[in-house]
Amino acid sequence: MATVRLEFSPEPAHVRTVRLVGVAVARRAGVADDQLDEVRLAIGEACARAVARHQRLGIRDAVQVAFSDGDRYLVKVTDKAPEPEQLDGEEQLTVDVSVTLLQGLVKDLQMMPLSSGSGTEVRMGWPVKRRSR
Amino acid sequence: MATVRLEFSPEPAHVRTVRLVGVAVARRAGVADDQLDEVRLAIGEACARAVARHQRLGIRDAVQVAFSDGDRYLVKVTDKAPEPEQLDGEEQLTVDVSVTLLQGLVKDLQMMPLSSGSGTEVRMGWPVKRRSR
Amino acid sequence: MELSLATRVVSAHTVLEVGGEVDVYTAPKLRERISELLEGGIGAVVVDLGKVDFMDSTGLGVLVGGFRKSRTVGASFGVVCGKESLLKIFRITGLDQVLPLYQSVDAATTA
Amino acid sequence: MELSLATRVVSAHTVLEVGGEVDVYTAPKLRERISELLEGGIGAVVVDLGKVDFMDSTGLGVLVGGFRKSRTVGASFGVVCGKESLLKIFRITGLDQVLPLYQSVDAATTA
Ligand SMILES: Nc1ncnc2c1ncn2[C@@H]1O[C@H](COP(=O)(O)OP(=O)(O)O)[C@@H](O)[C@H]1O
Ligand SMILES: Nc1ncnc2c1ncn2[C@@H]1O[C@H](COP(=O)(O)OP(=O)(O)O)[C@@H](O)[C@H]1O
Repeated sequence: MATVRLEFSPEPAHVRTVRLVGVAVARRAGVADDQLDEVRLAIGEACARAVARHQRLGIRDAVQVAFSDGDRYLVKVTDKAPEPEQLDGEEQLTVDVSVTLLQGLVKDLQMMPLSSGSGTEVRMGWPVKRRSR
Repeated sequence: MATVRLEFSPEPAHVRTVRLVGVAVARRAGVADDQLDEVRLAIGEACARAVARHQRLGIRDAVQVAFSDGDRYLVKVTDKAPEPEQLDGEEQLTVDVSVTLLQGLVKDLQMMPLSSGSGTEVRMGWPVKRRSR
Repeated sequence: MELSLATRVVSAHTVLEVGGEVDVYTAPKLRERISELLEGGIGAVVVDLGKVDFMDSTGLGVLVGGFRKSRTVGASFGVVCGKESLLKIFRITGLDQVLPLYQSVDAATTA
Repeated sequence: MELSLATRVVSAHTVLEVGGEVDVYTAPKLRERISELLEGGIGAVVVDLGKVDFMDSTGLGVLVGGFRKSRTVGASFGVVCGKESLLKIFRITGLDQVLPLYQSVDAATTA
């Protein structure tokens, strides 16, 4: 079960907020301190990607993010955008750099189309330290 | 339309996260800087109240928070708990202090039972500065 | 920042320095610490909120609880709070009339 | 902290000091500023990331865009980045091989 769920209108201004939440929940979940920069960046990238996908096609639906703790810290970012026809040079560069960065950053990463309807899902996981409860 | 929606499992640890989000969204929405402390405290109180209501009765459902900007910055905190039978002295004190604080802090405040099902809704609003867009 | 707690002794008072955020999550740790001090037979406790950045009603409740307990055990109890932003929440809830508030540790320990 | 931008001149180079967070929200302001400098006929631009706490791929894209534009207008273009945490994202994306990166403003302005 997700510990925290967040939905936000597809505006760049909210991505920072999601990073804040993602790091705060990660810390509580027991993710190691030296991984928090990576968590911050990866969540930011996944959300920036989702916002860009919505904005390119004028989709007003919210982007959804779910944060779950447990054996691992799991973050899922869901967009609702169909694949765009054609990107211009700078857009394509940004997409490529973003995906390269996510893949280089996060070992436990999955990016896939939604099983029903338009959109994609980015799933990321990080180990957590055992905590005394 | 809500700009950001957040759902969290009823645990005290998440209340701080919601405060972070509430202040971040308030800032973007154009709430005056000198009101942000009040926003932080009020959102924290409303969420702490919701968490306590769920925990007292062992309700595992998520607490929901919606943040909307527009002419005013609106925050809505929703719990799913029926009214508890009887509170012990310290619990009652905490409830009283919490409500007194919310009422003293937030001019634009409504607390009411949900129109359907068990639970209550706390609605709070703050003015926003006109922004150049 | 989360809660920080440290004690020192000033003129025969045990001063509990509280720092960071006292909220619904961290307040139980503060309650526990105050209880420990009072149950451990300390006769004069001063809770110094000087380094507190944020406090909610749960924190207020813990202070009222500590004050009540101090009476039960016959200890003196004071709260140091000089910050306007924090004093405001004592005033709104009327607890500035209930709790023995001081502007400084000096004032609390010489009271 | 949000984005901060300031310029100063060091040995005939215009150094754009960037501070705070360069992300999908703030990067357009950085892009605009770099364009202004290059379109304003400045012949040597150094983007100093020394005070940047956070940068995402949008920020990287803006730097690549600035570098390309500098070639179009025939200006020199350098990026100062000494922080390991930031260098990492240049390396992961291979952009450390594309962009002229320097360890310090001194190194960038005497290059
Ligand atoms: N704003 C408030 N909300 C709830 N209770 C309050 C408030 N202000 C004062 N009190 C009450 O003040 C009392 C303080 O306790 P105590 O000092 O033992 O009693 P006394 O006021 O007789 O000295 C508590 O019983 C508490 O319920
Ligand atoms: N990780 C990467 N992801 C996407 N594009 C990259 C990456 N690394 C390098 N590039 C490409 O490097 C090029 C740099 O541009 P430019 O300097 O004009 O070309 P050149 O490499 O011929 O000097 C861009 O075209 C950009 O697409």
